[in-house]
Amino acid sequence: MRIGVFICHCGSNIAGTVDVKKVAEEAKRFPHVVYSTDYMYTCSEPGQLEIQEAIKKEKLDGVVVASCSPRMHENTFRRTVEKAGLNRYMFEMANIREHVSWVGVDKEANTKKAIDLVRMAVAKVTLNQPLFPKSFKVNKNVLVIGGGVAGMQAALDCADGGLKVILVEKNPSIGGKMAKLDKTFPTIDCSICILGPKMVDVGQHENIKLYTYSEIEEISGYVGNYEVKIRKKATYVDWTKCTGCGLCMEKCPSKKAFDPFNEGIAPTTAINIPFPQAIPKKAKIDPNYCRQFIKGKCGVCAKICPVQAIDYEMQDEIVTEKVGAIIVATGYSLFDHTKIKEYGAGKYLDVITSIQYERLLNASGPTSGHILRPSDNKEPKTIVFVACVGSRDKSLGVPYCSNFCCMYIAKQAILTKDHIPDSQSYVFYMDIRAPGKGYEEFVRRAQEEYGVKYIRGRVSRIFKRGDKMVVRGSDTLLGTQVELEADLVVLATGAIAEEGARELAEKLRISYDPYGFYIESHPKLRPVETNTAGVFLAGACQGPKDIPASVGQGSAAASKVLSLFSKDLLESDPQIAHVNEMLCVDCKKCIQTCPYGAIEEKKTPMGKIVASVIETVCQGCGLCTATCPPGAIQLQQFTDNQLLAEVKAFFHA
Amino acid sequence: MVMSMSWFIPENEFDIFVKNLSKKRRLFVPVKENSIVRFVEFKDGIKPYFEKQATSSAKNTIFPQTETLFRFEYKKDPKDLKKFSVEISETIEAPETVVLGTRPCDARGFLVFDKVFLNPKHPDIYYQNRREKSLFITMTCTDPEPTCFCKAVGSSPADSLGSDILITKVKDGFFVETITEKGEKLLNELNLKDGDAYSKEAEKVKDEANEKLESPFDTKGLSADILKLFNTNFWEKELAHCLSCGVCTYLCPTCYCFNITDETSDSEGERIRTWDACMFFHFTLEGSGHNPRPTKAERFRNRVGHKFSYFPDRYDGMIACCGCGRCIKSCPASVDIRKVIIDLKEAANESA
Amino acid sequence: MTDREEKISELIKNELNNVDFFIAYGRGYDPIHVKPLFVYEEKDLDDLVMNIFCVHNNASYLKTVKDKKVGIVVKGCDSRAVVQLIQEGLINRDNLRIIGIPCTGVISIKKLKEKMDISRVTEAKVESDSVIIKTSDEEKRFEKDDLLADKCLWCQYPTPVIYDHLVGETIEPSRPKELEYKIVEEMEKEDLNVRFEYWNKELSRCIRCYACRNVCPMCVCQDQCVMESRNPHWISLKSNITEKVMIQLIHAIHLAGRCVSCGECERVCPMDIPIFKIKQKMNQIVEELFDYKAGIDLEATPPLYTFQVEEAKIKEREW
Amino acid sequence: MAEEKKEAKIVGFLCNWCSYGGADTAGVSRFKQPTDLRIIRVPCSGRVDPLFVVKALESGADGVLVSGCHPRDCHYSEGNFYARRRLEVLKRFLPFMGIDPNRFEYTWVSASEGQRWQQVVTKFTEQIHNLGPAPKREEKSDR
Repeated sequence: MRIGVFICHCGSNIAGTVDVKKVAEEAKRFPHVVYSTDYMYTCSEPGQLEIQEAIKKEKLDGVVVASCSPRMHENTFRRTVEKAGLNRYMFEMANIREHVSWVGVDKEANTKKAIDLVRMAVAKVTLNQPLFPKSFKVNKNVLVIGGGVAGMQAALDCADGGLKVILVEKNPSIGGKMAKLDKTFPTIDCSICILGPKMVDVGQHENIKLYTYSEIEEISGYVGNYEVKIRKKATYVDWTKCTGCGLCMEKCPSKKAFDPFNEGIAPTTAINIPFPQAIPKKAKIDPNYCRQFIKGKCGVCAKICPVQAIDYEMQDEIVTEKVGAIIVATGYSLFDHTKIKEYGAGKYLDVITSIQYERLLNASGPTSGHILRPSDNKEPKTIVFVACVGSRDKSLGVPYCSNFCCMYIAKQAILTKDHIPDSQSYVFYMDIRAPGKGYEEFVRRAQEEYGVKYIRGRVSRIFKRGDKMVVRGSDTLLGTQVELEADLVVLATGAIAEEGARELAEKLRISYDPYGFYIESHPKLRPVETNTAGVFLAGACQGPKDIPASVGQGSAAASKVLSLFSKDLLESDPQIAHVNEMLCVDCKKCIQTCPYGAIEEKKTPMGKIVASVIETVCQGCGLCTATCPPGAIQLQQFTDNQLLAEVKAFFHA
Repeated sequence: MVMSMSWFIPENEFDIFVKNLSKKRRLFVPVKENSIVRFVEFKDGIKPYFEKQATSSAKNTIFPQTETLFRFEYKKDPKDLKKFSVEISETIEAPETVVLGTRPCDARGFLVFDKVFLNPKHPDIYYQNRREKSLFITMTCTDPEPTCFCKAVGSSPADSLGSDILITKVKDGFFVETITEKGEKLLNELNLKDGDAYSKEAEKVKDEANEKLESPFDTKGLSADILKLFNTNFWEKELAHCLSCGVCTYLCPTCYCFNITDETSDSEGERIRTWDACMFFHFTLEGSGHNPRPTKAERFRNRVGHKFSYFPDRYDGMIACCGCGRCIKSCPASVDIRKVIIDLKEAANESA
Repeated sequence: MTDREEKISELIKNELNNVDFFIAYGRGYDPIHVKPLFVYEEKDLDDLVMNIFCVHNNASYLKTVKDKKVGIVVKGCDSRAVVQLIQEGLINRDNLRIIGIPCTGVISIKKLKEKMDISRVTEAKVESDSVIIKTSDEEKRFEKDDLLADKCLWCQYPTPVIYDHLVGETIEPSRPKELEYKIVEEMEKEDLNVRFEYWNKELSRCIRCYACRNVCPMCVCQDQCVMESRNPHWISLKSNITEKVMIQLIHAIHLAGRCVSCGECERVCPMDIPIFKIKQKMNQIVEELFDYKAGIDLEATPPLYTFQVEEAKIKEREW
Repeated sequence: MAEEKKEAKIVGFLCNWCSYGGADTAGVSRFKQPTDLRIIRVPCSGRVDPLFVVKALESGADGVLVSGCHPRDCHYSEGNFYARRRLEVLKRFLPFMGIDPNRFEYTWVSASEGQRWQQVVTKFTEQIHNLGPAPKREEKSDR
């Protein structure tokens, strides 16, 4: 072979602690190396040109660049060599920056290490094979999981772009958290008024197929060709008949059902339509409260329904859909404040969460928009907001900031003053985080125009005294203890991962962080991609975010899908397992262990049964290669021989 | 060949004899390790074991299981990295060697090797060098085992062919006779007692040993019989229990097949020669992936055919088997080559 | 022929129509050497024997005759290999006819060889707990237990775990299970460097004949084994100590969780290298970590081809 | 290090997604480490056939380190679960052959755990230095 070696100075990043000239000089002695040089910034345009020129001039058929991490620039250089006519896989990198110059102190030892790493990379590239991606047809349907604002935005953008969208929402209606909000910050827009039309658009869009009250059962396949099994949970109401007239709700005798939409601050009926703007506007029965289910008799709704939509025998149904890409927009959940003993562990009626407060503020909420405290339905005059309940608290396992609480507290304090002009709001906070457009001004307004009193400090205890709630905390600015008597306490509970997020991640084969939020491909540069091709993220499932950020990510994910689907054929990564049929003994171990079910048995023309890799399903993990006893199945680019060559090259020195 | 001269070593002086042998040369002796006996280089503290035939043959003494044929190194022209030369250094290792305690069958095995490796047209210099510097001191088999069949292949328990010195155990010690000039030269160095007085007794011992053994089969017409059965299913059925391992070939004193491979590391490497066995799939595996001997039936057919047909047909009727019976005794599946030959002749007869 | 041999013979005769051939035991070149007997037709049964010298694991042949209908005579220990092969999908149960032989132990020829010259045995017989070996010039009597293969001394499966016909009565296990890893534990009393040198010494005798591998019922790669392969090129063909060690490590690692402790690898070693110890150590580890023994349960999965999200016995390495 | 110490031969097999990234993170954060280790990048710890560890040790490695994603965080969802079993078995097996089990470690380092990677490298390197060079197998002269 004719291998070229390029040692990068990375300015002084590498050259400062590695003798790059010496490395380049040593590399000249390695077998197959016909060209070796060093360069100030190999990744720069002139640097890349130098590689390309050398490929042409020296007729190189393999290239090694010793510079930064391949996780940083492998793709950059692969494109570089490809442009010069070399197969992009005839390239290897030696990481002499992150793994050498930045971590080693002794220049001599660093240089020795760099030489070894280059020798190993040269030994490996000698065994590289040109690989060629295969192309396959793409199913241009997209699955959006989650019908909150992020998922809706993604669905609409995809649908408007001409894609067929399957939107799956686990609740009976789309809308998500935003549908529950009264107003949005910092413009004090009516939340449902701006969301409602979007919901209608989703419900009516000819390209969107809606599965609400449904969950993902199983996902198989790969980018361009996923098969999704969806569990349609039994609603006990035939939605093809239900008109959403609401008659059943009026007559339902079981009126103490838990109302998730109103966060439990008021009950609803066992058969119900979750809220007036629900899409689809269909009724469903909660069998936990329905007398027909509990006592075996009632049947009022069935009798009264004008279209005979009630079906007490209904069962869950599994439907299968085929899609080419998946947008995950499963949102978030809220921290359960009842875990905090100091705040009453949920036993005080007048200590509520901020989302419950949203429902109290809302005109279509249970109090018709009058702020009445739950214990005695009186209008509270002193309201205390406690920030960071289940945020930025290591002891509770939530060390991160929930992003949007500071803002909604300001909003709720402002709205409180609007609703009850003679009220006084207090906010206990740690820091004010208001980095968005118009946000800081908004918080200022709350303080300056609406007289909200901000106290910097944590609340140590909340307890009842008479009909008041006593909030005891510290004021760290004044350095004193504070005790306030409040009529109502609103806890700004933080955002946590949605329940079931981890299980869904397993089905999607995407990764999640220790808190259950999904991990994007790159925190800066690939924020909506995941490491599973064809799966994208939108909204708070990736981490707490506010509405504009969620909407932005929904659109971003949609644009990723649209660009993915702009081609009719997709290319598969050729760095996958390959079976040497002569060596395969049909022991089935690879089939058994492959995490993707990417290996099947096939019969060769000679009649031999051998393993065979489904190229588009294989993700290139190499588990099969480590499993295969005769070494018949080899992961391309990471074959046994290549890794052995690296080992050998190191020990030769 | 020289006129036979004879010496005598009293029983209690044999240890000194062994030690003296090792003084100027590399000496191999059979040594018992666990339940097996094999030839290893003699060092102080090693106790030779002569009582029974060694488990493995002595072929490793001049035909090591692995030998480096040469080393090579790619040298680049520092001015033009595309120009390089290959530097080769020969590695013939041939120290003066004595092998003590071979049996007539072991010594005779080397005659088969000689045919191949000392072919005058293109001798194998590695083998040739070692062979010339080696000397075999064989012991008469006074107690041949039931698995021995050297007589059937034209030898006998006291056969001196292939040996340089023959030692025969007599009542009070060892009767030593030179077979070759090399042997005589060595013995002259060692100051041994004259052995004439024991020659009669030794002859008697040899005769008795010869009589102890029968010949289980006749090799007449065997070569033709093998060819006759070449394309029949005789082999598959007869050798169904063969495990296709290399025990028989690697213990065999006459199996000389080898493989040559290169092992490189960085710019350096060596070309090595290693034992190979016709019982292995890889033995005749072709580069294309095709294998003319895909199953053990064809491979075993080759083993028998080579020993009793192709080799004798090519080399003046010399059978490439010395009848030592090691392949029978150590076979994990109790394959018995005598029975194979008897069955083969019967099958050939039937098919006639 | 003994009664038992008659019975086996009869069963095979009846089954011959259902299979391509039967693998039983036959007379070898002397009374203590038995050979695996391939029965194609009735007359092949003339050589049939079933005695204490039937050491071979006939299941060793199954991997090479995957596409055939085969009958097989197995002892308890051998039957575990059959189970393991079926469990891994390497052979098809439907293609198999199994005659199970309850067994109280087989003789280790190596142990016998340590006690006497076995080159000219003329007769061998068992009388209750004794084994009598006659040669042309002597007759020796041994305690049977002194001659039994190691695996027999801790045998927990005297009766085959899978069979179509059982010849003889079921035998309850009576040997102490505690002995199972005795050979391993004895080794572990030594220091690391003593063990290191021990294996250097023992394995230096290896002649790379691959008998241990070829006889291993679970070594299904056979001709394609990485021990000989150049692609992938794990080891060279050299007969140096590192390659010899690698060979045994390859065998042990590929067998982890699959080895059925038949001990054939050590039995067939022409250089008498105690390699069964290596396998038993691996088996001990697998049993400790995964509560698993190969070749017992048709429905199980070898532990190294599966996993538990939370491993009960593997501590997360947290440093 | 004040005193001049001979480097040990240590090879590490790191999964691309977590540990290799963790080592990158350590680099980006300039977490100083001993220089003995040479890293071989593999896609997943599940790719690491225990034979690589054995081969490295037999080739003259004084220490071998395998590092992958934390269990349950595997990029390929299951690879490290298999690796965990195989490598644990190997670790328990090596001493039987006379190989010091402390010459081989396997661990889990995520892409964000730069500091942890620094600790792992430092501790393992120290451990290997304390063990000294690995014993060499002596060729017996009786081929």
